[in-house]
Amino acid sequence: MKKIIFGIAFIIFFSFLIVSAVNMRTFGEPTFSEMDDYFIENAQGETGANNVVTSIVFDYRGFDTLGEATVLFTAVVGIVALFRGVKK
Amino acid sequence: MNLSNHIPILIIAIPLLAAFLVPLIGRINKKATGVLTTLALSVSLILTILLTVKILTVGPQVYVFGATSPSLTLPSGLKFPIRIMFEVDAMSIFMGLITAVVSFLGAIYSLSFIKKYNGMDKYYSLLLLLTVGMFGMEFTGDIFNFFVFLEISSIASVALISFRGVDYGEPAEAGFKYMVVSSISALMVLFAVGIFYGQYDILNLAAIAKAIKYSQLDKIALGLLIPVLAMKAGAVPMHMWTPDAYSEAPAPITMILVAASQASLYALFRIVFSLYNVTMNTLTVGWIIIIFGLLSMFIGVTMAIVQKDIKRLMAYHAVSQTGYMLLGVGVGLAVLANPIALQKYGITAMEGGVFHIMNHAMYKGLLFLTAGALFFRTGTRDLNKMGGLAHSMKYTTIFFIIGAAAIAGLPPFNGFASKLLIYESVYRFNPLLSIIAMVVSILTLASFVKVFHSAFLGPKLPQFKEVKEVPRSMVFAMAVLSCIIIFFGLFPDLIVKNIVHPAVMSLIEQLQYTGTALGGM
Amino acid sequence: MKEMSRIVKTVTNFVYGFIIIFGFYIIVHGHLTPGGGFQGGAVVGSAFALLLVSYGSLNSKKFLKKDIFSLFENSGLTLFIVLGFLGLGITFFYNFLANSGGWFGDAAVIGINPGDMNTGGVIPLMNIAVGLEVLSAFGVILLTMASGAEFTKKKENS
Amino acid sequence: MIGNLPYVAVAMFIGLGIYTLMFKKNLIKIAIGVVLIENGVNLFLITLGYRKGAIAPIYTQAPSGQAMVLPTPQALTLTSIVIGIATTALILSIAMMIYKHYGTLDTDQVRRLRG
Amino acid sequence: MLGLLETGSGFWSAIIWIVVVLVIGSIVIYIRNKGEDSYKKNTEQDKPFISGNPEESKEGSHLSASHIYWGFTEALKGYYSPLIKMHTGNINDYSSWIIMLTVIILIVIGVSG
Repeated sequence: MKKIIFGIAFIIFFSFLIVSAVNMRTFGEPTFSEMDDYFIENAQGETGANNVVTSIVFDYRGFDTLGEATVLFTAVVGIVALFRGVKK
Repeated sequence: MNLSNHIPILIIAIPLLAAFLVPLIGRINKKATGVLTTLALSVSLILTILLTVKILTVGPQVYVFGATSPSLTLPSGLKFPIRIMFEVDAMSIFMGLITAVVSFLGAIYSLSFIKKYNGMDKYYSLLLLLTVGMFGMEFTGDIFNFFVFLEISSIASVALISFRGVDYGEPAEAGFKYMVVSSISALMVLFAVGIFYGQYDILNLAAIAKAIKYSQLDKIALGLLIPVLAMKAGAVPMHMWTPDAYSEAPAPITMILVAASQASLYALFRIVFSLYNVTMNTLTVGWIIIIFGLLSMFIGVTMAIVQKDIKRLMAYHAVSQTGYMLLGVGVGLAVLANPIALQKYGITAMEGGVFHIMNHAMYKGLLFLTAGALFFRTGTRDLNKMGGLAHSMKYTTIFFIIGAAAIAGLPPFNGFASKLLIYESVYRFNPLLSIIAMVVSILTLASFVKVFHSAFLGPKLPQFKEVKEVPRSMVFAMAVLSCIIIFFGLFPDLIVKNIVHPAVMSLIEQLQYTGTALGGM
Repeated sequence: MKEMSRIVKTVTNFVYGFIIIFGFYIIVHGHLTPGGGFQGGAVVGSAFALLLVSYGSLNSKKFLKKDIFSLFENSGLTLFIVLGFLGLGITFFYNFLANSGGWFGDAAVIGINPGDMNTGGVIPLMNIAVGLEVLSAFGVILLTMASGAEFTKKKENS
Repeated sequence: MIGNLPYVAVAMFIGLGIYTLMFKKNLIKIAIGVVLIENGVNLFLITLGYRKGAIAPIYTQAPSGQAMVLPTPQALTLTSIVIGIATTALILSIAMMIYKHYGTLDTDQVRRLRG
Repeated sequence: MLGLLETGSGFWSAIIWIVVVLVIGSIVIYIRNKGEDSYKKNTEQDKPFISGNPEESKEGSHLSASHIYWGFTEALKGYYSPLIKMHTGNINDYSSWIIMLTVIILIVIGVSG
C-alpha cells in the first residue's frame, strides 16, 4: 500500500523532471550569456591566465574553491575520526 | 588597510584557519586544540557583535571577494555582479549572532565533555568547520556559494553525529540517514541553481531576484527548494532524521545542530522573501509554510510525550518548536501582498517567529546541555533508569527548570514573550491556528513535567550514589545560556525593537536587499 | 586487501612514476592548459590507488604513510588560505600578483598565444596548494578506508 | 524536443537515482543512488554551458576565430564533482561502520532508531 | 517603559508580572502561615495516608518514565498507533517522504499559479 503511494509520487516527480527538461531553453543556444562573455573577454587581461576556467575557479569564484577544498578536508577529517580506533 | 571593512570575511576566515591548524597543533599538544578552538570562536563572537552594531547603525554590508574594493559590487559598465559576494543584512547577522553564541558555548562545554573520547583534535576541527558552514550559509549572497556552505555544514555535522560510531552502531546509523537526506537536499538545491543559471545566466541572489519572472521553470525551482530546505529545518513529515541525529550526536554538537537546522530555515525564508517575494503567489506559499508549521507543532509534541530517551524527547520538541517559527513567518508571508493586514498583524507575527528562532536556540541548547550533563554523569539517556538526580546535581536541576519553563512558554522566561507575539497576531489571521499553538504549548509543559519527574525527582537511587555535579566549564556554558534566557524574558522589548524588528524588515523589503547588492538601480 | 600477482606489480612499478609525473604536470600547467590543482591531484591520487590495489593494504603501508599525507594536506590547505589572506590589503582572495611584474606576474598576451608559464598571479600558486591538498586527501581517504575494510572484515569473522 | 535530448538524459539520471533511493534496500545501492543524482545534476550544469560549434575556453594555441563555450558551468561542475567525491567517501565509510556493528546492509534491519 | 513589549493588541511586561506574583504570593504565604488550628506536629497527621495500606519503600515508590501518561496514550491509541508505525526508521521511507512532499508542493504551486 505504502509502496504504491510512493510509486505514484515517484512517477509524478519523474514527469515533472521530464516537463522541466522539455521546457528548458534549446540545447546549445544560451539565451543570455553576458556574464560568461565578460569572463571570456576579460579573464586574460585581469588575471593573466590563458585558461579561462582556471581563472574563474581561482580568481572570480576563488571563495567557492576554498569552500570546496574545505569540503574535501572535512570529509577526510570525518573519515579519519570515524576509523580513529582502528589500528592497522 | 581598514580592517573594519573586512569583518564579514574575518568572522569566517579565522575559524577556518583555526580548523586547518588544529590537526597540525594536535600533533604537538592535544590539550592546546581545545584552547585554540575556543580562542578562534571567541574572536569570531566578538567580531560578530561588532558587525551587528555596525549593521544596525550603518545598514547592510557587502563584501566582494577578489575585487579591488570590498564594496565594489559592479565593475564599470556592468549590470550584474561577476564575483562572489557576501551580503550581510539585519536578518543574516541575527542568525550569525545565534551561530556565534551557540558555537562558542559548545566549544567551552566540550572542553570537559569530550575528554573521555580520543580523537579530540578531529572533533574540534569538525566543530570549527560546522561553525564555518553555518556562518557561510547565513552571510552569503551567492546561490552557488550557498550550496557549497550547505555541503560543508552537512558533511561536518554528519562526521560529528557519527563521531562515536567506532564503539556503537547507532551513531553510524544516524549519520548515514542524515547524510543521505542532506545529500538529496543539497543536490536539489544545486539543481535549482542550475535552473536559475540556465535562465538568467547569473548566480547572485540579488541579481536573480531582480531578473526573476516566475516562469514555469522558476515554479519548479521553488517547488524543489521549499521542501528540501524545510526538511533540513526538520519540518513534519520529513522530520524523521531529526530525533535520530539529535539523540546520537554528542550533547554540545546537538546544541550546534539545532542552530544549523535554523540556518536552513533562514535560507528558506531568504529564498521565499528575498528571491521570489511578491512575484509568486504569496498566499499559497504562505499557507504551505503554515501547514508545515501546524503539522510540525502537533505531531512533534505528541510524539515527544511517548518517548523514553531524554535526548530523543527533546529532539521531537525541537521539531515542534520549529513549527512555531514556520507558523509565525508563514502568516507574515501569507499577507505579504496585502499591506494593510501586513501592518496590522503580519509584521508582529513575523517578529514572533523570528524572535522564537533565537529563543529556541538558547533554551533548546540549554536543555540539550543538561541532557548531556546527565549522560556525562550517569552514562545513560534512558529516562526509565534515571531518578533522584536533583539530590546530587543541584546546578543542573536549576538550569533544567529554567530551560523547561522557557520552552513551555511560562512567564517570565523568553519562550513566553515570543509565543505571546505569535498567539496574538495569528489569532487575528485565523483563530484556529492560534488555539492549536496554545494546546501544543500545554502538551510541551506536560512532557517536560514527565522528564523532570522521572529524572530529577524521587529518592536517591543506589546506582547513582557516586554521581556529583558536572565540571566547571560545563556549568559555565549552561549558566551563560540561563542568564541569556532570563534577560530575554525580562526585557523582550529591547531585543524585539533593536534586533528582531530590523531583521523582519530586511526580509520584507526586497528592494533594500537587491539595492544593497546592485547599487540601488 | 591481498597483494596481486607479480605481473600486476611489475606493470605498476613501471607505470606509477609516469602517472605521478603526469599529475604534477597537470597541476603546474593549470593556468595554461586544461586541468588544474584538482584534476592533477586526482591523477596523482589514482597512482596511489594503483599502488594500494597491486601491493595490498598491508604492504603498501611501508611506502605510503598516512601521517605524512595528512601533514601535507594540512599544509596545502593552510598555504591556500594564507594566499587568500595575503590579498586582504585589498580584499580577501584578491589576485595581488597578477600583472605586477614579479612572480607569475607577466601580463598575458591578449588573444590566442602559445602560453607563458610566468603568468597568472596567484593562480599557479593556488593550483599547487590545492594539488597538494587533493593528492594527500586522496591518499588519506584510500589508506583509511583500506585499513577500515580490514577492520570491519575481521569483526565479521569473529 | 529532440534538441533537448541532453536535458531528458539529465532527467533520466536524476529519476533513476531517486528510484534507487526510494526502493532499493541495500545501503551501498543507496550510496550509488546519491552518486547517480549527483552525476545527473553535474551533467545538467555542463549541458547548460554548451554553445553549438564552440571550443573550450582556453587561449593556449586555440584555433582562431571560433566562439568559446560558457566557462562558468565548468567551474561549478568542477566544484560539485569534488564535493561529490567527499560525500561519497563519507557515505561509504559510514556504511562500512554500519556493517561492522550490525552485520548487515539491509535497510529493513538497520533501524534500531525508530519510533 | 523598559520591559514593555507591544504585541499589536496589548502589551506584556515581565516586570509587572513579577510584581503581581510577589504581591499575590506574599498574601498566600500570609494566609498559609496563619495555619490550621487542629494540626499538631509529630502525630498521626504527619504520616501519608494510602487508603489504609502500608507505605512502600522510598526506592520502590519512584514512578518510572514509561508509566507516566499511560492513560493518555491508552486513550489516544487510535491516534498513536498509526503515528508510531509511520516512524519506521527506514532510510527508504525518509527519502520517499521528501519526494512525496516535493510532488505535493509542485502540484499545489502549479495549480494555484
